[in-house]
Amino acid sequence: MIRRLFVLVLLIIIGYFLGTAMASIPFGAEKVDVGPYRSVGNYYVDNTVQETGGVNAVTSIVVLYRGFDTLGEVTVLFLAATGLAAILALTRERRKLKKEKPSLIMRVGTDYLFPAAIVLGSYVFLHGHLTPGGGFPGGVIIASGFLMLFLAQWRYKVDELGLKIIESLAGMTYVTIGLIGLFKLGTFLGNFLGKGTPGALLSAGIIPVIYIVIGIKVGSEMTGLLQNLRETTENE
Amino acid sequence: MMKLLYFIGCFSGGALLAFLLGSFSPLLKKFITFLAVILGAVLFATMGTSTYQLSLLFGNQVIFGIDTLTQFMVWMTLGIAFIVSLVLWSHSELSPTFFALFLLNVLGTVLIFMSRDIVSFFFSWELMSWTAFGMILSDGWEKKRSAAVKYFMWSAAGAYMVLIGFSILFAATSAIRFENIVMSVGRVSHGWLITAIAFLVAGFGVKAAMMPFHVWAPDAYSESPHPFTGFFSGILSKTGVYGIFIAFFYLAARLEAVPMLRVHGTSIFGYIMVWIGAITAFGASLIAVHQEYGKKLLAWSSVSQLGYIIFAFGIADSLGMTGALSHALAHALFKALLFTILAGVIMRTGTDHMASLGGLIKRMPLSFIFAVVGGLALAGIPMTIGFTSKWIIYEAGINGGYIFPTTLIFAASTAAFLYYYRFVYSIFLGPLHEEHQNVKEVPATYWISYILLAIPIFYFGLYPGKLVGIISTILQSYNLPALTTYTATSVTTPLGTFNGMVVGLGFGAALIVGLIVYFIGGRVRKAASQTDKYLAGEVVTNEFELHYSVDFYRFLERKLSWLLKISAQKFYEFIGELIRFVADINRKMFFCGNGQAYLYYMTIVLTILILSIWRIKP
Amino acid sequence: MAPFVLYLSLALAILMIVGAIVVVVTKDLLVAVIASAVVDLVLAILFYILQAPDVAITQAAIGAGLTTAIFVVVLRKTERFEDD
Amino acid sequence: MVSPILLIAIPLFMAFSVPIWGLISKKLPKLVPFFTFAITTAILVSLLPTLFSGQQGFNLTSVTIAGIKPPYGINLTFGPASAFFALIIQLVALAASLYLFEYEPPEPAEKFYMLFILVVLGATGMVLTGDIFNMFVFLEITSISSYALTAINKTGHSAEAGFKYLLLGSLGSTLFLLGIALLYGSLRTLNMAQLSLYIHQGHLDPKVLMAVVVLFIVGLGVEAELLPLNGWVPDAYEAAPIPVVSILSGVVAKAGLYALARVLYTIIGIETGVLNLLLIFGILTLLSGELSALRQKDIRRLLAYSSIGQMGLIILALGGGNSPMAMVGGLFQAFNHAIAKGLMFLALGIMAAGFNKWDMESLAGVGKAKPYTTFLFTIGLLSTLGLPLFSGFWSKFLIIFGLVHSGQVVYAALALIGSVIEVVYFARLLGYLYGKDPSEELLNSTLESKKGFALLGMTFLAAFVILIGVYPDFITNFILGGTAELVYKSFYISSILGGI
Amino acid sequence: MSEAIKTFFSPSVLGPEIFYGSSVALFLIGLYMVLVKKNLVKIAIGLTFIESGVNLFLISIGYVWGKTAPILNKTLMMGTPSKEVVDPVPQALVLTAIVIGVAVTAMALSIVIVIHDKYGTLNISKIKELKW
Repeated sequence: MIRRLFVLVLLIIIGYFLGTAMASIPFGAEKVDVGPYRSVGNYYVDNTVQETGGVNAVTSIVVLYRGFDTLGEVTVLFLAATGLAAILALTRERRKLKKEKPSLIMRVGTDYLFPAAIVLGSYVFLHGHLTPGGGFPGGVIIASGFLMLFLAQWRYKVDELGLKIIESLAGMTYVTIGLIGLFKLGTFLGNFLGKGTPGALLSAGIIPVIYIVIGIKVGSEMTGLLQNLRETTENE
Repeated sequence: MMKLLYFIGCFSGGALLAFLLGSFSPLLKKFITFLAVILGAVLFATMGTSTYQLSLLFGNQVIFGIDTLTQFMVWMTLGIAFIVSLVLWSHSELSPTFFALFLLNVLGTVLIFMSRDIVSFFFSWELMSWTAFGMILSDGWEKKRSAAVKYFMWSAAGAYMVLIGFSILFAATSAIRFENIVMSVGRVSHGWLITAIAFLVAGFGVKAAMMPFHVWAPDAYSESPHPFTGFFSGILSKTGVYGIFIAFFYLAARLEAVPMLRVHGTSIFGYIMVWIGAITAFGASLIAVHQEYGKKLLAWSSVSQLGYIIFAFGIADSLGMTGALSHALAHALFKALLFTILAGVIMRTGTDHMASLGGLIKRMPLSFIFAVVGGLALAGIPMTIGFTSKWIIYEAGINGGYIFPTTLIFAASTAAFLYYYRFVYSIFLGPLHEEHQNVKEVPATYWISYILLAIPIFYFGLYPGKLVGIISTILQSYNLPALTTYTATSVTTPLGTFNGMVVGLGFGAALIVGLIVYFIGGRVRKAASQTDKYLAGEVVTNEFELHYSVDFYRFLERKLSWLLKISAQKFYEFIGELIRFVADINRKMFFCGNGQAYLYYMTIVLTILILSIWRIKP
Repeated sequence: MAPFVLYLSLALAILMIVGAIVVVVTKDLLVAVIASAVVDLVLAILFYILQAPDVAITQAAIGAGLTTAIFVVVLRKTERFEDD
Repeated sequence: MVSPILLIAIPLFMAFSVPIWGLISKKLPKLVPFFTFAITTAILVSLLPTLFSGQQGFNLTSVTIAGIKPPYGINLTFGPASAFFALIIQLVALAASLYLFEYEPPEPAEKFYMLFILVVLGATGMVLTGDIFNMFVFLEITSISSYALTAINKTGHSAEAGFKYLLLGSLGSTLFLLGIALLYGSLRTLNMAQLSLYIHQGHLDPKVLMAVVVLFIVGLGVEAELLPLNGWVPDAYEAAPIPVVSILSGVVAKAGLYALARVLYTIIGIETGVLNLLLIFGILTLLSGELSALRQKDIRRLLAYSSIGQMGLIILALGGGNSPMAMVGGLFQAFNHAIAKGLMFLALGIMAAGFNKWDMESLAGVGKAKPYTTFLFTIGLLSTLGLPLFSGFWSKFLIIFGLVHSGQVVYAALALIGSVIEVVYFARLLGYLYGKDPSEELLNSTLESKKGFALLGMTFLAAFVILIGVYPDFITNFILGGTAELVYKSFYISSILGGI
Repeated sequence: MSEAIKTFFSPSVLGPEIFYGSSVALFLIGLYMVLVKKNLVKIAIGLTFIESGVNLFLISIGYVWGKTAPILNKTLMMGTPSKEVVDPVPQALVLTAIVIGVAVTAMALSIVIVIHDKYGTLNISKIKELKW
């Protein structure tokens, strides 16, 4: 009890501290430029169409202005999948598949929902530069389709080697796109494709390409991750 | 510049070669070591007095220089190193690492004497320290662990005190060269200057085995590889002496800029050193008297003799300085001789436990004779260098009016007689042990080295003026008071004149008369066998430990037991226990193993930081 | 932001906090996971209210969906109830 | 087209490509880390000359990504400090990757190699990036791969250690993110040069500034092994595979250290009094680490605690930044510590190879059973102790001199007390390694001659230790440049943003 | 009193209260769970809460009253879009942060599985074989 009280005291201090620090940033205020340089947000919004051809400012930022972060982000997700597979690798062998039939609803529903999930996911990452969404949610939606498959059919197993290779190739493609930018334009991840008409599907240069790559990569990674997790669970 | 590099290269290259090639052939490692020392000496002889600069750190010039003091110290070092390398010819069992480290150690020691700035000095100092540790380590370690760890810990502590002292001087003067520090030392605030010098003297005092920093010395000396011990105790301790000289008399100019309480014509600082020196000399020789092992005995004797030097440094007038420096040489010579003799005895008999030895005069007469020579020098008998230096030190004490410390020093000399007598008697005299019946005399390398060491011992004993002349040149070059009235055989001090030749020859004559009497009278005496003793009517057998050298001075021990109970060792053990306690608490608290506790610590630290910065907030 | 939306978001925020407290209080880890999914979903709606549709979609898909799935799978593997 | 970006792009490409190599041959993935790091080291070395042109004697290049100039785009800064830390990371990684040649990693091996490349990549990214959020992303790459690598042995211990690391690390990086959010909210920028400029010009509310300082120190302190945040260190070092441990101490900790230094020196600025915090953290970390090592029996844990102590010394030196000397010493020490500890851990791995006992008693006498490895270990040990002829001497010397020079005599003295403790336990360790006769089990363990490549890598590190120990000017120019880059903010700002 | 309530419910006060307040609250609840709960799964949930709190805060600082999402339609493209839409940068950052968060969670949970396998418990205070 004393411990909890102590924790509460600590939390109150930290909370008060964070509150005061946050309060100095006015909520909902106009984002004016602070110093001699333009605020990055304003700069991006004003220049995204001219510079990148993407109309979704967030996507332009994610893929181009801060594309390096996204490369890192992809790497983090890749790491999560790899690390999880590495950590759970040995424990998997001792487990046996459990033979239990999922409900009929599940199985039938999945038959219809799985293609829908794949299509939806692809749509989300293909239109990332136009509408909200993008490679990450798209990839996860595809993975969720596989999750449904896993739930509906206990025996279902995605070919692991295939997943691995897709994942690798997608990652390598991403880096290669960056390197092509480096060799063509002199900057890594440079937008070496045409900008196209803002708002069209085939526009915004490498953004859709990268989002496709990310979508495929995230989809395969998350599928692999879920599969790895699933296989460790089936002994109970 | 090039000569210095050759000199350094000679030793470090030799070390590398000895290390790499030594495992192929034992002859090679000995030969390389021997050659490197000789080559180094030749190179040093050609270097003369000059200054060398090396660009090492940030393109800054690191200065090495040679002046008269350097020459004095370096020749002493190289001389003893030569003796050791000579003796090492009979020691193939030592590992190549030992030979390599020995060369590096000699290099470090020489560079200490040559360095003229903080960086090179500290570099050489640490080099000398750790290579000595490495040598103890290279030679089988099972039972020497505590001694070696103790040595390493103390020498690190000493080196770090030196480092702090130097860095304060650097921070205060922004200079790393000694000459620049000396120039601007007047501008340093007195508090900082005293702090710096106190750190320096304490740090060097560790190496010079000054009480209360002496606890490592007896163990380390006695556990170091036997041929090396002479160098260890004779020369490495002198680096501490040299450091005190540099710090106190050169860098701080005897703290004369600082108005301090003056006692007996010296500063309070010097006065403290006088007392420390006297207590070290007396206390250590009392302990030496009770040692059972030869190396331990000589080790404590080293501590005691170094006390003389500190004592004389504290007096800091012309007599004191001369006495200190001449005793530095004297101690190096006779301690190297005694340790080498002991190394020979250990090589032949395998032990330095004095109760297991005895009667070796019959098997190793040469060793005995030189042990007597070394002992004469140790006890300060005329005709030897020990007399010269000790005499000057006594005179310094008397002349300065330090009644009590000088009394202690006199008493220490008496004790030196006692332990020296025990040393020679238990090892060489008395009945011969049966297992030592077939012991041979030491090999040629040994007795050659004995002779080489004995020559200067007698030379400077008979011609004290020569020694005083060298030292007074050194002292004058450092603008320190020096004895200027001397001829080759005599030295005139404020208290009078003594003529080394006359006193020495007179004593020599008396000695010869004594010997004649001994041989005439001794013929009647019949030697008893080892077990020719009776205990309550029972015949004593070999298994029975009733040797005359067991508890040789038990009566003394009984009388002085109250004094011997005062032990710095116990205090340090208490400190060590305390640190271990704190360490365990720290370990069990911060690394308790519970992940959540770590998160707690994180949150607490966050809170503490928050609370502490709220104060700063405007 | 219209006042209505503001009040709605207040309600949502309260719902979110309540959900979080449920997570703290409950001993049934499955309930906790579901409640945390609710929190994540509400968070996605708040993101949407704050004019961040991209983030809202991602939060819904990843935060509420994927994370919850992983949690549920882990619960099946380990144990469902918290022992004190 | 040699650009610093390749230091990140190539390892990333190689990490993704490991499974493809695995398809060709099962043996091939083993070589991938080495070739990756060989290439990146070559690139780094070929880039070094560009650092030392220009009027100040050193030079900072800003590399834009996607062609958008800073402050609007993410940029990499390739200055002396970044390059220096990148060099440390690459050297340790290269040696560790050579160790992998004869090392059987925990299954699945491919994943191990990927993670291994990625942790180095993340650390390199952290030291090269010029954008604070990008630093967060790379911090996460580094730390997540470290968690995975710590737990990869799949034993209970490794999982436990990994979880502790993960708890501290993820909470820490979230706090770091919160700090970034506060900075962004106030200044509307993420570029470090611009942040630095704005803070310097006083655009930031002091309240927020202080909050950011607190959050950054606590957030980055986890990787930099600051005192109460370093509970994971001994556990992770004990439970992780040996090459990973050398990476943890030589790469991850150094990247955390760099991040801390960069953030506090360049962004926050030392005029705000953060140096006092660093001094206090540094001395507490140092003393706690050294004290904990004092009675340690397990050599890995002993080295871990010693590592903590060394990191404390470096932090302490960074706290003495009023005097450039201490700062130089600190960076120098970072280099020496990375190299020496990397060397020691790798050597320890060979000493216990095929034997797998790590306490002093079991490894006693290894100096006779595996002389060359133990010799290399001793070199690292002596360098850590700061003894001459080894590189550690110069850095320790500079740190103490610098600390006293900047007026912190008490801290210097306390640091030296810590060093004396260090001497005690290392001397004891040496006593065990050389003093006793090796046990049967030790003599029958894997021979060191079967570890030729690993020994090659370690010899390479040891050569650095001795080379710099004998002739420190080999590297001091570099360190001076690095110190200048960290301390002189205006130089950093103007190099990235152009004239102010 | 009613005045106080009115101020409380006025948009300019309520906005930060809701969004900053709930982000701090999420952060603190998460921290509380991490510090007090013994169960590893609960601790992992706590970590996600902390992250969600920070994410919410990040999005909140990008919000501007009355502006729209940063997706530019034809009309917006013409003028100065920065006057019309909210700050997109925090959104991009949060996208990254969410993905990183799920990665950390996945990693944590995989370790939890191994721990449960080896130690048979999820109680963090029982998992301390490595210590001192």
